[in-house]
Amino acid sequence: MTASWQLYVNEKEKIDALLHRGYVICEVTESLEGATVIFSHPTATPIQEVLTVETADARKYFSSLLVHSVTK
Amino acid sequence: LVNVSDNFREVECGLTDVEASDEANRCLYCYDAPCITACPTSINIPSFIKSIATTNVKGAAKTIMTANPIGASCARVCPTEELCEGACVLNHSSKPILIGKLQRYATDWAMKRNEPLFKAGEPNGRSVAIVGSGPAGLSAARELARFGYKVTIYEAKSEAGGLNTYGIVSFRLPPYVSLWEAQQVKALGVTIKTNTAVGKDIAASELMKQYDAVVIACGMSHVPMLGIEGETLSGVHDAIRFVEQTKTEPLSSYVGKKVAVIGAGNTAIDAATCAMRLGADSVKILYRRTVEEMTAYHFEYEFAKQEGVEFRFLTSPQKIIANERGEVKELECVRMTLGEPDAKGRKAPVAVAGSEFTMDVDIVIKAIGQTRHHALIEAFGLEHHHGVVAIDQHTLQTSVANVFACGDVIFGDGQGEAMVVSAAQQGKVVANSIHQRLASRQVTTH
Amino acid sequence: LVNVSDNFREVECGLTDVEASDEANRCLYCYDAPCITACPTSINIPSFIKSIATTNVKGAAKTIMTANPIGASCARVCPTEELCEGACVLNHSSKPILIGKLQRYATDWAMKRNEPLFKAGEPNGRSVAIVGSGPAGLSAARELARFGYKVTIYEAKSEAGGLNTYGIVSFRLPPYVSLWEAQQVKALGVTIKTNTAVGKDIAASELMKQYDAVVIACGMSHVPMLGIEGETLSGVHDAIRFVEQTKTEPLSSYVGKKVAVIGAGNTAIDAATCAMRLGADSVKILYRRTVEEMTAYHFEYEFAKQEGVEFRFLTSPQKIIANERGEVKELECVRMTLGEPDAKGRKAPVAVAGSEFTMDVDIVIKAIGQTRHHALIEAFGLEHHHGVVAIDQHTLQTSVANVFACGDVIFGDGQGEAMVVSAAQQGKVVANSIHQRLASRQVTTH
Amino acid sequence: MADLRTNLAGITSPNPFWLASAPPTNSGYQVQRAFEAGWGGAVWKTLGEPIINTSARFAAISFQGKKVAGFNNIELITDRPLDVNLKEIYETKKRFPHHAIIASLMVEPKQEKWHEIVKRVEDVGVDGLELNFGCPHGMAERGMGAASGQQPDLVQAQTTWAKEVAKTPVIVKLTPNITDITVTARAAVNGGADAISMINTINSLMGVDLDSWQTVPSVAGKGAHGGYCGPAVKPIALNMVAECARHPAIAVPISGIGGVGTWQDAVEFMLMGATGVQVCTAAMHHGFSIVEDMIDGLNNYLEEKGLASVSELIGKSVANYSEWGNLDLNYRTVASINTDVCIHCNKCHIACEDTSHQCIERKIALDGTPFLHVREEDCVGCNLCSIVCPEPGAIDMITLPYEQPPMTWNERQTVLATYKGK
Amino acid sequence: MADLRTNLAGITSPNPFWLASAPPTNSGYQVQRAFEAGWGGAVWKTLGEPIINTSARFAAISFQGKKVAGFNNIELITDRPLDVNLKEIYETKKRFPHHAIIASLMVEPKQEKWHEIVKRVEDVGVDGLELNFGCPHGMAERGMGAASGQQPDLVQAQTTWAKEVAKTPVIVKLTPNITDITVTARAAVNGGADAISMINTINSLMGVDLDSWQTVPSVAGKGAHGGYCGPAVKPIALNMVAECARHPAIAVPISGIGGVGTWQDAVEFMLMGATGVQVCTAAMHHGFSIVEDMIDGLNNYLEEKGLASVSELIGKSVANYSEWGNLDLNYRTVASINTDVCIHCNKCHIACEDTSHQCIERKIALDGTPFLHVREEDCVGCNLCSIVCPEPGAIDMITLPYEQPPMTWNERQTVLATYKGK
Ligand SMILES: Cc1cc2nc3c(=O)[nH]c(=O)nc-3n(C[C@H](O)[C@H](O)[C@H](O)COP(=O)(O)OP(=O)(O)OC[C@H]3O[C@@H](n4cnc5c(N)ncnc54)[C@H](O)[C@@H]3O)c2cc1C
Ligand SMILES: Cc1cc2nc3c(=O)[nH]c(=O)nc-3n(C[C@H](O)[C@H](O)[C@H](O)COP(=O)(O)OP(=O)(O)OC[C@H]3O[C@@H](n4cnc5c(N)ncnc54)[C@H](O)[C@@H]3O)c2cc1C
Ligand SMILES: Cc1cc2nc3c(=O)[nH]c(=O)nc-3n(C[C@H](O)[C@H](O)[C@H](O)COP(=O)(O)O)c2cc1C
Ligand SMILES: Cc1cc2nc3c(=O)[nH]c(=O)nc-3n(C[C@H](O)[C@H](O)[C@H](O)COP(=O)(O)O)c2cc1C
Ligand code: SF4
Ligand code: SF4
Ligand code: SF4
Ligand code: SF4
Ligand code: SF4
Ligand code: SF4
Ligand code: SF4
Ligand code: SF4
Repeated sequence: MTASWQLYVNEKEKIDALLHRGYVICEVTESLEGATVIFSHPTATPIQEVLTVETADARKYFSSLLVHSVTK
Repeated sequence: LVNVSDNFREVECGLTDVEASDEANRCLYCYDAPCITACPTSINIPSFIKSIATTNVKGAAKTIMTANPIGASCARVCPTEELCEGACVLNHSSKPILIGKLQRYATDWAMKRNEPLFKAGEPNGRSVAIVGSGPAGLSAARELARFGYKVTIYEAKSEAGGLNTYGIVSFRLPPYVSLWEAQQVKALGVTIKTNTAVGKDIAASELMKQYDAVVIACGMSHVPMLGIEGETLSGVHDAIRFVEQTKTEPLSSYVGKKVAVIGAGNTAIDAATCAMRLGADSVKILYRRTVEEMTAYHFEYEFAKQEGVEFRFLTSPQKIIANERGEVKELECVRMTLGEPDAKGRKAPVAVAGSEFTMDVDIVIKAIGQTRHHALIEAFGLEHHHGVVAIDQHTLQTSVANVFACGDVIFGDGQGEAMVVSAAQQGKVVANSIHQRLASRQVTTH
Repeated sequence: LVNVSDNFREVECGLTDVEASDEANRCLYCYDAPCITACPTSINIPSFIKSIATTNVKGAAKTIMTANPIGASCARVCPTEELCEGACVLNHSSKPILIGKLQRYATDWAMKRNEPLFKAGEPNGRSVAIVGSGPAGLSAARELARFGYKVTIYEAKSEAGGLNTYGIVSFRLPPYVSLWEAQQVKALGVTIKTNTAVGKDIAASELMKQYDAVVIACGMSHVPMLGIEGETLSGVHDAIRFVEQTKTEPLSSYVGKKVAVIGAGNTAIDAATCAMRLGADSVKILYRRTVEEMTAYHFEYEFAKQEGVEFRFLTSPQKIIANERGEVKELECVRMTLGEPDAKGRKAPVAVAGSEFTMDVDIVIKAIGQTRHHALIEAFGLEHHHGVVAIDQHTLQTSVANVFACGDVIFGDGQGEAMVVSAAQQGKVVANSIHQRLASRQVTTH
Repeated sequence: MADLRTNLAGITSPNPFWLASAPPTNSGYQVQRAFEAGWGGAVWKTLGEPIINTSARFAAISFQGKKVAGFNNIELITDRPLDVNLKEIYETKKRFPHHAIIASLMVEPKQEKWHEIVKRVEDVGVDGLELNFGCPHGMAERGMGAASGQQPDLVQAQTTWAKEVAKTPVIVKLTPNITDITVTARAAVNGGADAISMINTINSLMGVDLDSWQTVPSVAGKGAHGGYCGPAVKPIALNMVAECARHPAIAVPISGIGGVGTWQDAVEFMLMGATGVQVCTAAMHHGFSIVEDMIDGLNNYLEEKGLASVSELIGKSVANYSEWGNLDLNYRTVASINTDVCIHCNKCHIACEDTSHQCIERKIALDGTPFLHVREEDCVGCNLCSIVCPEPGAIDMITLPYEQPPMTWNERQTVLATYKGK
Repeated sequence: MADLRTNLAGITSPNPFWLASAPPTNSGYQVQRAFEAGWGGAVWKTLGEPIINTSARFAAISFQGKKVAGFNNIELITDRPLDVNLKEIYETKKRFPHHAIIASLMVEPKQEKWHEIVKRVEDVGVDGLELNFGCPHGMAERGMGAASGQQPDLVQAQTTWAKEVAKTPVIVKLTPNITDITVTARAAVNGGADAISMINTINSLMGVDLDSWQTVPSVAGKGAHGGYCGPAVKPIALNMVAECARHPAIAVPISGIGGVGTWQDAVEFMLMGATGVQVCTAAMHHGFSIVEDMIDGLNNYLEEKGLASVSELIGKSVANYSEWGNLDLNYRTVASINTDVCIHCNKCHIACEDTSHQCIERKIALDGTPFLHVREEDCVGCNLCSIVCPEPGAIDMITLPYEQPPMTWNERQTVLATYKGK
C-alpha cells in the first residue's frame, strides 16, 4: 500500500512541474475519477497538458492555487 | 529502608482526575443520604460529589469546608469506615463510595489553588479568646470570624493545628495540611498567638476579663505513667512525644530495634507504625484486653498488621528491665484473662497467676491514653470530672457562663469521641452557642 | 473463632451483578491487550469481559475455559497481580481491572448452570494415558478429548484435581471448584481412574504399551526432611499433608497453640493461614533469607499479615526441643545474615555465630519445598535432573519419544513456575504436541 | 457572586434555570418545592383540556451501566382541570413573586380556544406563556402538539391567535420532529412570538424486552412511540438552538431545552444563543436539588472567567457556527501522542487502523518498550484517536502551519466554476 | 450453533452484522480486515464524485465519564476516485465471495449520473446497492444526500433511475432528519426499492468548548452541524424502523442502523422488523473485533430461546407496536418496593415526591429501621421510581387486576362522539 501522502506528493510534483514550466490552469472538470485539469502554455509544446488529479489533497492543492491567485 | 524519610511521606496517594471522575459518577446522590447523617459535621456529601462530577471542584471544596473547617485533615484521618463510608448505601450492593478520598481530591485542589474560600463577617464589635489551635479551636475560630467576631487564639506550641500538626503521623497526615487549614482561618482575620501558653504566658483570668467569651479547646496532655518499675529508663518513651519528634525533628533510625508499644488505641497504632517506618526489627503492641475491646479503629488495626506490627493481646507489662548501661533490655509481662463483665458490661482483665514471662525489647513506647490539663481547667474555675470539663450537651457551655469548651478537653467518661471530625463539629457548635448568647444579649442591652 | 469451620469458607466473595457490570464496563477493551500476553494461557481477556458487559456470560465462560480448562480455579488462585492484572494498562491511570474476579463471575455462572461447555472431537482412534489429574493432567485431557483422542487419566488419590482439590486451602479454593472442572473433562468422555497409582497399581511399562502416548503430570511429592533434631516429634507436620487434612478430615482446633512454619513459599503461607484459622494463638513464619528473596507472592504476603501471621526473616531452625511427653516444646533457631551473591546472584544465608535463641512453640510445620516422584520418573525411563523431568522446551516431549510431561513435574532448576495456570498451559501444549506428532504420523503411515 | 439574573423577552428570573413543562411542574406543591430548592422559573405542565394517561408511561436507557442516558415518555398534557391548576399557579406566584411562572398551553387549533385559555391563565398572574406545539404522541393524533407544530402555517396562525389577546410574553415551544426547525421557528416569529423554546421530545422507542418481546414501556402488551429526552438528545437540541440563533430572520430570544443536566450544559446552550435553559429529565432523575450545583458551578465559572453577569455568555459562540461550505479546507490538524502519558491500550492504533487512515504505527523503542508513532503526513486529523483515547492528555490534536492560505469549499466552487469546461 | 445467515432482499451474508457505509468501509484493506474479524457484510463508504474533507471531523460525547455515548461527524462521502474503489471492491469480493458487499452511492439527482454509477459498480460484482439519501451536511448543501432525501419526489425519482439499470437489489438509505420517515420510505418503495435502510445521522452539534468558546469539533475556529450517531441515537432509529415495519404500504425488508453496538441491540432491531443491522460507531470506538461478542451473544441467545435461525426473530414484536390511541387506558400497574432488596438511597422517594405523584412515603418500622411505602391507590404506575432505582430487583412494577375491561382512547372517543352535546 503506497501511503496516501506519497500519492499526493506525486500528483503535486506533477502540478508544480507544469506550473514551473510556465503552464497555467485553464480548465477543470470534476468527475467520478477526481478532477481533470487542463494546463495550457502560450508558447511551449505541447500547448496543452492534461492531468487527472485523484487525491483529495492534490485536488485541494490546485484549487487553493486558483483561489489564491484570484483573490490576489 | 534505605531512606527512612521516604517512609514518612504520605502513604495514600490522591485520586487521579480519572479516578475522581469515575468515583464521583458512581455516587447515587441519595436523597437525605445516610452518609451525611453519619458525618459528625454533616457535610452535604452527595452535593460535593456531584460538584466533582461536574468539575466544579471549587464548589465541592467550599461545600466541604463550609460544613467542616478541618475538612482537608478529616479527608485523611477520619475513620470513614465507621462514619460516612460505613453508612453509604452502596455497602449493600457493591463498594461504598470513597468519600474520604473524594473529599481529599477537592480539598487538595483548594490547597493547591490556595485562594481564601470564605470571607469574614461584618465586624460585630465582640471578641472571643480561644485556648488551643487544634481542630476544635480552629473550627470555632473560623465560624466565629464568619459571624463577625474578633477572634484571638492562644497556642502554646510554635505552630497551629494541635495534634493534626504534631500528633498524627506524617505518613497519614503531613503537617502542611493542617497548616493550610490554620492559614485559611487566619485569612479571616483571626489572630493566632503561638508560643503562648495560657496559664503560663497569660493568665486565665486575663482572658476572662479581656474577651466577651472564652473557648477552651486545649485538648488533652501527655501520656500518663504506667506505674511500673523501670519507667524512667533510657528507651522508654511517651507515644505522643515520640510521634511529635518524628514530625518536628530529624528522623532517627530504629534499625535493629525491638519495640514494645503498650496500649492499643489510635496513639498506639500511630506510634507502632512510626517505629516500623523508622526501621525497627519488630514492633509489638501489648494490650491487656482482647482484639474486641481495642479502641483502635478497624482500619488502623488492618493498617498496623499490614505494616508488620504484631499484636499481643491479654498481655500486661509488669516491669521494664535494664541492661548494665541503664537502657531497656527486657520487658516482663503477665498474661491476662477477661473477668466477669462489670456494671458497664466491660470485662476487666485479670492477671493469670504465675504466667509471667519476659520479652527482649530495646524500646518501650507508652500509649495508654492522655492526661488532662487539670491546672488550666481549674484556673478557669470550670467544673470537671477527672479533668473532663463538664458541659451542657447542647450548647457546650461550661459551668462558667461565658466559657465554652470543645474537642478532646470534653472527651471522656463516655462523653464524645476523640476524633478530629467531632472536635471540628464541636467547634462549630460552640461558635453557634456563643453567637446565640451574645447576639441575644445585644438585643437586651441596646 | 466460635466455629472453626466458618473460617474455612471461601474468604473472597464473588462479584454481584452490579459490581460485575460496573467492572466489565470499566475495561477499555485494549487492542493486543497486555493482560492477554501476561496470562500464561492467553485468555482473550477483553473479549470475555466484553461478553460480561453484554450479559453474554455463557460466552464469557466459554472464552475463558477454551483457553484455560482450569479457568475456574485460576480465577481464585492465580497471582493476578504478577500476571494479568499486573499488566493491565489501568495500573497507569487508576486501578487495574479485577480480571480474576470477573473470571470467577463468569465461571461461577457456568458452574451454577452446569451445562457442558465443550464437545468431544470426532474419535480419531488414538489413545493417550495421563498420569495425574491435577491442573496439568486435566488440561491435557480436555484438549486431547476435543481433538478426538480416547483419554484415560490415572490418579492415585480418591478424587481428581490434584493440589487444587487437596493442596490449596479451602478458604481460597473450595474443592467443589476443581471437582467441577474435572467433571467438565469427564463430560468429554475422558476416563479418570482414581485410587490408581501408576507404578503401584499399574506399571509404567503397561501404560507405554497400551497407549499411543503418555503424559506425565504427577506433580511433586511431599515436603522433604529438614535434617534437624526433633523432626519426628509429635507436633511436627508436613505442610502439604497438614493442608490436605483440613480439606479432607474434620477440622481440629488449634486454640492456644503457638505455631512455627518453616519456609516462606506458597505452601508456607497456606499452612500458616490455615493454622491461624484453626484458632492458633500465634503463627510465625521462619525464613532464612529476607523478605526480598521470599518466593511467596506479594498478595500472599499481604494476606498472611492480614491474617495475623508474623514473619521472622533471617531466622533458621536448628533443633526442635521436646517436652517430657515427646511433644514439641521449643524451637532453637539461629540468626542468619546474607553473604556475598553467588554465581546466580543469589546471596547465601550464613548463620551468625553465637546468635542462637529459642522460641516457645507447640507445633512446627515444615514448608520447605516438595520432593520429587523419582521412582515414577525412572520407571518411565525419563531423563531428569534431581527429579525435574528433562523436556524439549517447545513440545514438552521427554527423552522418551511418546512420553510428554507437564506441570510441577517439570518445574525446577529455573524451569517454569509452579502455578496452576502454567500447569494448565503446559497441559494444552502437551496436547498440541501429541496431536501434531500423532497426526503427522497418521499421514506417513496410512 | 456573579449576577445570574436573566431576562427572556421581559420574563425575569433569579437565575437561568427553569423547570420545563413536564411532570416536575405538575402542581403547586411541586413548583413551590422547586423554587425553594433554587430553581429560577417553572413552565407549568401544559394546560388544556385535561386528558387521561396510560399507566406505564416512562422508560429510560442506560449507557455502560450508567442510568438514564436517555429518557422517554408517552405521557400527555395535564390531566387536571384548568381551574385547579390556575388556583395553584395563583398561590405559587403569590409565595414566589420574583420567580418566573410560565403557563404552557395546548388547545385545538381554533382561535376562540386560544383566546379563552390565554385570558384565563393571564388572569391568575403568570409571567408568560409557552405554546406547546411539540408533544409527539397522543396529542398529535388529535391534531394538537407536534401535529400542528409540524405545519408552519398552523404554528403561525396559533401564535397569532395567542398574541391577539396575550399581555405577557409569548414563547413558542417547537418540536424537533421536523425536517427544518428554522422553518417553524420563522413561522412562530411571523406569528408574533416574543421568544421560542426548543426542543420538545423526539419520537423514539426505547427498546424491546428480550424475554417478553414486548416494547419498553409496554401498556397491556402494546407500545407506541414516545418522546425522547435527557442527556442523549443534547447535541440535537444544541444544534437546533444554534441554527435558530444564527438565522437572521429569527431574531427573538431562545429558551434552550433538551438534555440539560449540569451548569456546563447551560453554559453551552447560552453560548450558542439561548437566554436561559429548561430542565426536565435531570430533575426527574435526581430530584430538585440538582439545581444547587448548577447555580454554584455557573457562578464559579463566571467568576473564573471574570464575567460579572450570566447574560454576557448569551450567543458568544454563535458567530463561530456556520455551514460546512464555509469551513476552511486548508486547516490542518494532526494527532500527536505523548508517550509519557500514554498507557498503551492501543485503542488509538486499532481505531485508526480499522476505521480511519492506518497511520498510527506500533513501534519498539531501543530499550524495548513499545510506543506509538503517528505518521503525520498520512494523518487526516479526523480526531478519532483522541476521542477513543482513555487517558487525558495522551493524545493532543495539534494544528499545523498552513501550507496554503485558508480556502472554503464555497470559495473553491466559486473559482472552479470559472474554469469549467463545456 | 444457531443459523445466523441472513437474506435481505436477496443479498445473503453469513450473519446479520454489516458494517455501515462510513470510515470503516473506506478501503479494501479495511473491509478485508473486517471480514476476517467476522463481519457478515459491508456497505462500502459512499461512492460518488470524490470530495475534499476538512481536518477535525469527528467529535463525541461522554456520559458520566463513559466515552462515546454519542458520536458526530462532518465527513462527506469518499474522497477517493471511483476506479480505485472499484478495483478494491473487486479484489475484496474475490477473496470473500460469501460475504455481502454493498456499494453505497450518491450522485447528483440526474438520471444519467445514476445510470452511469450503477452500471460501473455492478460491473465489479457487488451484491447490492445502497442509495445514500441521508448525509446531513456538506453533500446536502450540494443538493445531494439529505437534501434530496428530504424530498419524497426526489427519493422516488432517484430510486427509479437506479432501478432502471440495477441488476442487484437496491436498498434506499433514509435520513432521519425528516418530519415523517414513513413518507420518504414510501417514496422509496414507490420508486421500486428492494429494501430500505435507516437511519443515517442526525443533525447535531456536540458541544462548545468552555474555555475557547469554539464549537466541538472546530475547523480553524468555525463549526458546522454534523451527523449524530452511536448509542444515543438508538431509540430514534428503533422507532423509525418500527414505524416503517408496521406500515402496511412499506412491505420491503429493512436494514436497521443507528446505535447498534451489541448483540442485544441487534435482537431488538430484528424483533422490531429489521432483517439485519449495520454498525458504524461501535466499530470506530473499539475496532472490528467487537463483532465476535455480537455473533457469540446472538447465537447463545437464540440457543437459549430454542430458535434455530436468526431469521425467526424478524418482526416478531412489530404487532405489539401501535399508536397511542390504541393503548389500553384501563391497564394498571403500580410500583412495589421490596424492602429486603432496597438499599435505602431514597432516590425513588424524591423522584416521586418532586417529579411524579408524591406517593412513596418514608416510614420507620417498629424495630427502628426505615422503609418506603408506596401508596398504591395514588400511584399512577409511571415507572419513574423503578427507572431511577439503582438496585436491581428493589422495585417491581406489578400489574393490577382490571377494574374495568380494557378501553383504548380511540374506543372512548368513538363512543363519546355519539354522546356529544351541541
Ligand atoms: C497519635 C494520635 C493519632 C490520632 N489519630 C486520629 C485519627 O486518625 N483520626 C481522628 O479523627 N483522630 C485522631 N486522633 C485524635 C485527634 O487528634 C484529636 O481528637 C483531636 O486533635 C482533638 O482536637 P482538639 O482541638 O480538641 O485538641 P488538640 O488537637 O490536642 O489541640 C489542642 C491544642 O491546644 C494547645 N494547648 C494546650 N494547652 C494549652 C495552653 N495552656 N495554652 C495554649 N494552648 C494550649 C495544644 O498545644 C494544641 O495545639 C489521634 C490522636 C493522636 C494522639
Ligand atoms: C499449598 C499450596 C498452595 C498453592 N497455591 C497456589 C496458588 O495460590 N496459585 C497457584 O497458581 N499455584 C499454587 N500452588 C501450586 C499449584 O498447586 C501447582 O503448581 C499445581 O497444582 C501443579 O499442577 P500439576 O497438575 O502439575 O500437579 P498436582 O496438582 O500436584 O497434581 C498431580 C496429581 O498427580 C497425582 N499423582 C502423583 N503421582 C501419581 C502416580 N504415581 N499415579 C497416579 N497419580 C499420581 C497426584 O495425586 C495429583 O493428583 C500451590 C501449591 C501448594 C502446595
Ligand atoms: C414525562 C414527560 C412529560 C412531558 N410533558 C410535557 C408537556 O406536558 N408539555 C411540554 O411542553 N413538554 C413536555 N415534556 C417535554 C419537556 O418539557 C422537555 O421539552 C423535554 O423533556 C426535553 O428536556 P430534558 O432533556 O431536560 O428532559 C415532557 C417530558 C417528559 C419527560
Ligand atoms: C464518520 C462517519 C462517516 C459516515 N459516512 C457515511 C457515508 O459516507 N455514507 C453513508 O451512507 N453513511 C455514512 N455515515 C452514517 C453511518 O453509515 C450510519 O448510518 C450512522 O453512523 C449510524 O450508525 P451508528 O450509530 O452505528 O454509527 C457516516 C457516519 C460516520 C460516523
Ligand atoms: S468529615 Fe470525615 S466523616 Fe465527614 S464526610 Fe468527611 S471523611 Fe466522612
Ligand atoms: S450514601 Fe453513598 S451513594 Fe449515597 S450519596 Fe452518600 S456516598 Fe453517594
Ligand atoms: S488464568 Fe490467571 S493469569 Fe490468566 S487471566 Fe485468568 S486469572 Fe489472569
Ligand atoms: S489491559 Fe486492562 S483495560 Fe485493557 S483489556 Fe486488559 S483488563 Fe481491560
Ligand atoms: S487523527 Fe485520525 S487519521 Fe490521524 S492518527 Fe488519529 S485516527 Fe488516525
Ligand atoms: S489510546 Fe491513548 S492511551 Fe491508548 S495507546 Fe493510544 S495514546 Fe496511548
Ligand atoms: S410508579 Fe410513579 S407514581 Fe408510582 S410510586 Fe413510582 S414514581 Fe410514584
Ligand atoms: S430507589 Fe430503589 S434502592 Fe433506592 S430507596 Fe428506592 S427502592 Fe430502595
